[in-house]
Amino acid sequence: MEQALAFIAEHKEILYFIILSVFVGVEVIGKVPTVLHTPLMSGANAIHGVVIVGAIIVLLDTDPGNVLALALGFIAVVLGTLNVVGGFVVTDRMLEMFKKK
Amino acid sequence: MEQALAFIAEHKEILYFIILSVFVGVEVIGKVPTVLHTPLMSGANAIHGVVIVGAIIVLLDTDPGNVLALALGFIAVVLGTLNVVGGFVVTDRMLEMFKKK
Amino acid sequence: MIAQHILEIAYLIASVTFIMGLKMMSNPKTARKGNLVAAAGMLIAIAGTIFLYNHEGLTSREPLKLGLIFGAIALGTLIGWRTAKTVQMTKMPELVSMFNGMGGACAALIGLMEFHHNTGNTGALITIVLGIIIGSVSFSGSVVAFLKLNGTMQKPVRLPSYNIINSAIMIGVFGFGAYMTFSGTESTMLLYLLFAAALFYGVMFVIPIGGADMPVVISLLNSFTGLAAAFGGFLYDNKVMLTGGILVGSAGTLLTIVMCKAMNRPLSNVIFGAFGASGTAGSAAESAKGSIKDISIADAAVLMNYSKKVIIVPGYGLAVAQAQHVIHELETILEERGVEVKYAIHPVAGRMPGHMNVLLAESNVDYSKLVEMEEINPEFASADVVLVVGANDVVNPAAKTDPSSPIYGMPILEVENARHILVNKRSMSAGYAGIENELFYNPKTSMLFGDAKDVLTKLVTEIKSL
Amino acid sequence: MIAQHILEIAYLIASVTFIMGLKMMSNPKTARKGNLVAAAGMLIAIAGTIFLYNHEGLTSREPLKLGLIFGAIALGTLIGWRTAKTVQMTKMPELVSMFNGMGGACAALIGLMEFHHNTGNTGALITIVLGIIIGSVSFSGSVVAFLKLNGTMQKPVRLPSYNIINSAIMIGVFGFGAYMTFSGTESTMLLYLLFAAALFYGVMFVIPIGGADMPVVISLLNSFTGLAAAFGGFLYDNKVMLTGGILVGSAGTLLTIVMCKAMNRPLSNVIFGAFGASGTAGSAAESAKGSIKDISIADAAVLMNYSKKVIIVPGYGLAVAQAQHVIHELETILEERGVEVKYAIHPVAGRMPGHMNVLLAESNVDYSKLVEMEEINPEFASADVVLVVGANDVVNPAAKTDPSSPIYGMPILEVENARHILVNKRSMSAGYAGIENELFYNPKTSMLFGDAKDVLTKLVTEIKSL
Ligand SMILES: NC(=O)c1ccc[n+]([C@@H]2O[C@H](COP(=O)([O-])OP(=O)(O)OC[C@H]3O[C@@H](n4cnc5c(N)ncnc54)[C@H](OP(=O)(O)O)[C@@H]3O)[C@@H](O)[C@H]2O)c1
Ligand SMILES: NC(=O)c1ccc[n+]([C@@H]2O[C@H](COP(=O)([O-])OP(=O)(O)OC[C@H]3O[C@@H](n4cnc5c(N)ncnc54)[C@H](OP(=O)(O)O)[C@@H]3O)[C@@H](O)[C@H]2O)c1
Repeated sequence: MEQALAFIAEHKEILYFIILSVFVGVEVIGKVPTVLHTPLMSGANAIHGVVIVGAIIVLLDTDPGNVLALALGFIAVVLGTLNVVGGFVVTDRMLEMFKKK
Repeated sequence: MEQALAFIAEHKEILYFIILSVFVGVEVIGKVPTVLHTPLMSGANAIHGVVIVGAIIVLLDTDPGNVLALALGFIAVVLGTLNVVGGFVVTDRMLEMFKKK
Repeated sequence: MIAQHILEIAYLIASVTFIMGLKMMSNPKTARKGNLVAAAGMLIAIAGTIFLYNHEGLTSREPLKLGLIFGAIALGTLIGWRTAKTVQMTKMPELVSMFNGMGGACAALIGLMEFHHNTGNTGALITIVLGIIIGSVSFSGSVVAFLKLNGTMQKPVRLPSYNIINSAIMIGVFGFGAYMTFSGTESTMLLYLLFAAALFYGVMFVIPIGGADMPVVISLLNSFTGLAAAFGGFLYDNKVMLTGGILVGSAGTLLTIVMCKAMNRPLSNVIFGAFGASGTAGSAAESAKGSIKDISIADAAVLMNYSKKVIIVPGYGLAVAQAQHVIHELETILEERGVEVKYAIHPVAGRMPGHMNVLLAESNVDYSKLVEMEEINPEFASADVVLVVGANDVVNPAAKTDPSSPIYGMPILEVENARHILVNKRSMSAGYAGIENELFYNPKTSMLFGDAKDVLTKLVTEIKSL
Repeated sequence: MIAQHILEIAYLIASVTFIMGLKMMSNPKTARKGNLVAAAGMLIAIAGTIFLYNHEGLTSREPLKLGLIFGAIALGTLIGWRTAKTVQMTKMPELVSMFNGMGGACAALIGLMEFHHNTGNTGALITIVLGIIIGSVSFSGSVVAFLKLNGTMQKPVRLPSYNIINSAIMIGVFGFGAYMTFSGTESTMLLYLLFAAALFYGVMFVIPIGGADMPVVISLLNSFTGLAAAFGGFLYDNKVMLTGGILVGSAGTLLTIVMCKAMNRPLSNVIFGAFGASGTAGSAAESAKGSIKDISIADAAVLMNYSKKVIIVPGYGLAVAQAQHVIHELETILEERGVEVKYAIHPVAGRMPGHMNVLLAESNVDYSKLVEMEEINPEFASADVVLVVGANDVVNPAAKTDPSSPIYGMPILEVENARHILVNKRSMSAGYAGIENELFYNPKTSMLFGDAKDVLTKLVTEIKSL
């Protein structure tokens, strides 16, 4: 119990960060009209492609002689890029069609 | 310039905290219907009464022999309490009247 | 250590209740609970601080100090509770203003006391000095706003080119603050001088603004106090003061802007001199279009009694005259006679957003009878009588027809579509915007001059006798 | 050091763009710009990481590595861009599903590679193992969802009491993960076994769910991937991964719930077996009430040609048949003949929220002709003809009249108020909810059987010849 309390208190910064981010995420979405649900899902999908940053870090930090690690890192970056680029482009394509004529 | 960058980077935790809090504050309010503006203003007013926590801290940390400080601290706590109690009670009174009959 | 940890968690919980509370307050169904949730969080934060806060080597809990704290809280609770419970609903703006001022003063006092403990620590001094300045401005500004709403201070006081003077004072105060922060001075005299200068600026800031603009000013000062609380949070690295302060700071700023928008004027207009107090108020001298028609109480009573549908448009005058109970009586008696009665609620009728809802709810008017502008506007065409009580700008057709009018573009209640229009006010004077209202010259309009409460009381008596 | 600082600021800016982007995407006017804002932030975060990231002693930028990174990005951009630009609008759900799976796989791979660098560091291992599990589930689940939407995997595969089996697998996977975290094992074999187990669970999770429920599943997996990205953020104490991940995690969860609500069924229903795939789909065997009336293309053409007002109700069948361009042609020709044409858009028509808007916007239908349910419902009474194309559940009156119906309570388009109702579908089979629709037996209703594209094309030809 005491340990749990200490853990929470010591990580309070990150807890506030998480809680506030969750609130922001929920509040920001809460106002979306139904029409925009599909583009929004797609846009959010593109944003979690930020995981590519992790893939780049792994690759930068890897031992340059470790071929397996380099290969895996390469694949990870390709996958991340697909998520990011595909996500943003397709969202843009959808939203382009919404503009008033 | 370099110093400014360093300052920002070193205080990033608090910056994220502030930015996220501002977003939460704005988003949360953004959805309020006009009918509730008065109670909301009053409720928000009560919440900033949290400044009373600072007044209590000042009083707890003050030299017990310093009469002027004790007196000022006393006044500060009274003022803070007025803000908190008055604010919440009057908000409740207003909202009570909104309940469906 | 464990006490510290529990306190941190208490602050975390309190912060979440503040967010949840504000969120719940934004929905009519959960609003009341939301207020209680935030209040519970506040209680946790306060109790936690009193019993668990500890700054090694500084904090002590002598009976004297604890006695002072509990005494202060008891005193504040007593006064705050009583005032809040007994004040009239029409005095809401005054009350919020007063409580806001208390918070600002509290923040300023904290800064005054902490200044000497932090000599040399520039980071801390920045937050302290800003806390003093903003807290003081919020305090003295709120007091002036209170006096203006109260009627004690009637006319806006305006020095020539007061905008320039005020800007100069503001720069002076902040320059003074910068000196206090960076010079390393320990002079108590200078500190109190800064306090006084900030108080003075607060007065100068609010004094040129017209009384009718006070709600906007209060909302702005409300967010100032939030900011001052947040600076306290920085000083003590106290998370709950930070969340509470920043939340109110940002929410309050948005609310201020929303209020201005609803009245169709920019915030800068309110602060830097605007029609609210400019000369035009008296000069409703635009050539009157047509003539005014009076109606007697007796005729008005007959007209309403034999109508199918009456829509009541309440406005600021109703609030001033405290006529909310009489109007409810009128509504009840008409309904007994088989007349359908509804209230048309304009979002900025009165002097605070939602003012009319609060007021009418107080007098037990059925919530479902209060209809928002967008919904009621199509209904006017089917109303036999519209009774306008102490409203003026919110039914002024110039908002739709006259692009040169200061209220042009503001959505209004389209009462001119009804068959008969009855208008109750005391004279032909203008309302908040200080402009002529063509509606009164409309052939369908009949005027019922007099104080709202008087006229309505007579109307009720008359209808009862029919 | 300075590079580090700039990188932190770049991350801060990117985080803000993510928030702003999501916010702007929630408003039709700013949505497109919002997407670009978030994309710009992403670019900043990626470029910053490539050039500025530095973990003392580990990071190195050999030409080989940089080559790999830029090569990977170029490859990913090429494929992603092409796919996104060329895919048909009706295939949106598949596409989002695929891209989502890629992100999940990326997160899982990061975990696989970081595992051995963090032996003994429990805190890091927790985030790594959770990242692997959640990322893998999201990946394999998305692939299954993709195959189902694609039509490759038609029927839901359901083992007996699959809910219990799945729960057991889930507990097993997490237990395994806990072992990997706390045992201190360094076995690569076990690590890949965990990866495989998580992938397997992802398949088992999605496979029993009906194809029609896939959009909800994708939205859920979308928020899973967000969570996996956030765990990566914890691992590297990387703020932009944290904000991006948590934002999508929370927003995605809410969006999932909102989607379920719009269809009037709880999320648990979707995941733990629901009508979407239960036997009822075939057993639309409830006693038919009355008889079905056919109408010829020629008669339908005449009827529509001489109407004053036609309302078109598009549904899932229109999307499947890719008939969005033909329907626009029909609309144009009718308008040329002086008929007023509008589209009635039900929020959950089709298979994704907003599906119909996207689809019809693609075929250049004027935005102002797309009318939301709440607004169009009162208009049906004044319509001469309602043409229902490939819609079923969204016009099923059982939602209002039959409390035992699974769609009871869902708001519907009240087409039965129109004078004539034309329904185009291929057969009498049920729609998504798998239930009978009384509307088809309504005396006002005439059926136009056939594939939507075929029927509409013929209709257009017929009207042209009139
Ligand atoms: N709600 C808000 O948030 C807010 C805040 C600030 C400003 N405002 C502004 O306030 C205005 C509100 O419009 P409104 O139509 O409600 O009020 P108004 O335009 O200010 O008009 C009120 C009218 O009530 C009459 N009146 C005053 N005392 C009365 C009494 N005792 N009995 C009967 N009549 C009385 C006055 O005429 P006599 O003197 O002839 O009796 C006056 O013309 C708008 O311009 C709005 O922009 C609103
Ligand atoms: N929008 C969303 O977010 C979402 C997500 C998941 C589920 N749903 C659910 O999906 C349903 C949507 O309702 P809906 O009315 O749009 O569709 P629906 O109820 O699923 O009915 C679609 C109808 O289209 C017909 N059809 C299929 N292919 C066709 C073709 N090529 N040409 C002509 N007709 C064709 C089918 O009948 P035949 O086979 O006889 O032709 C079917 O009855 C709701 O129940 C909703 O809850 C919506």
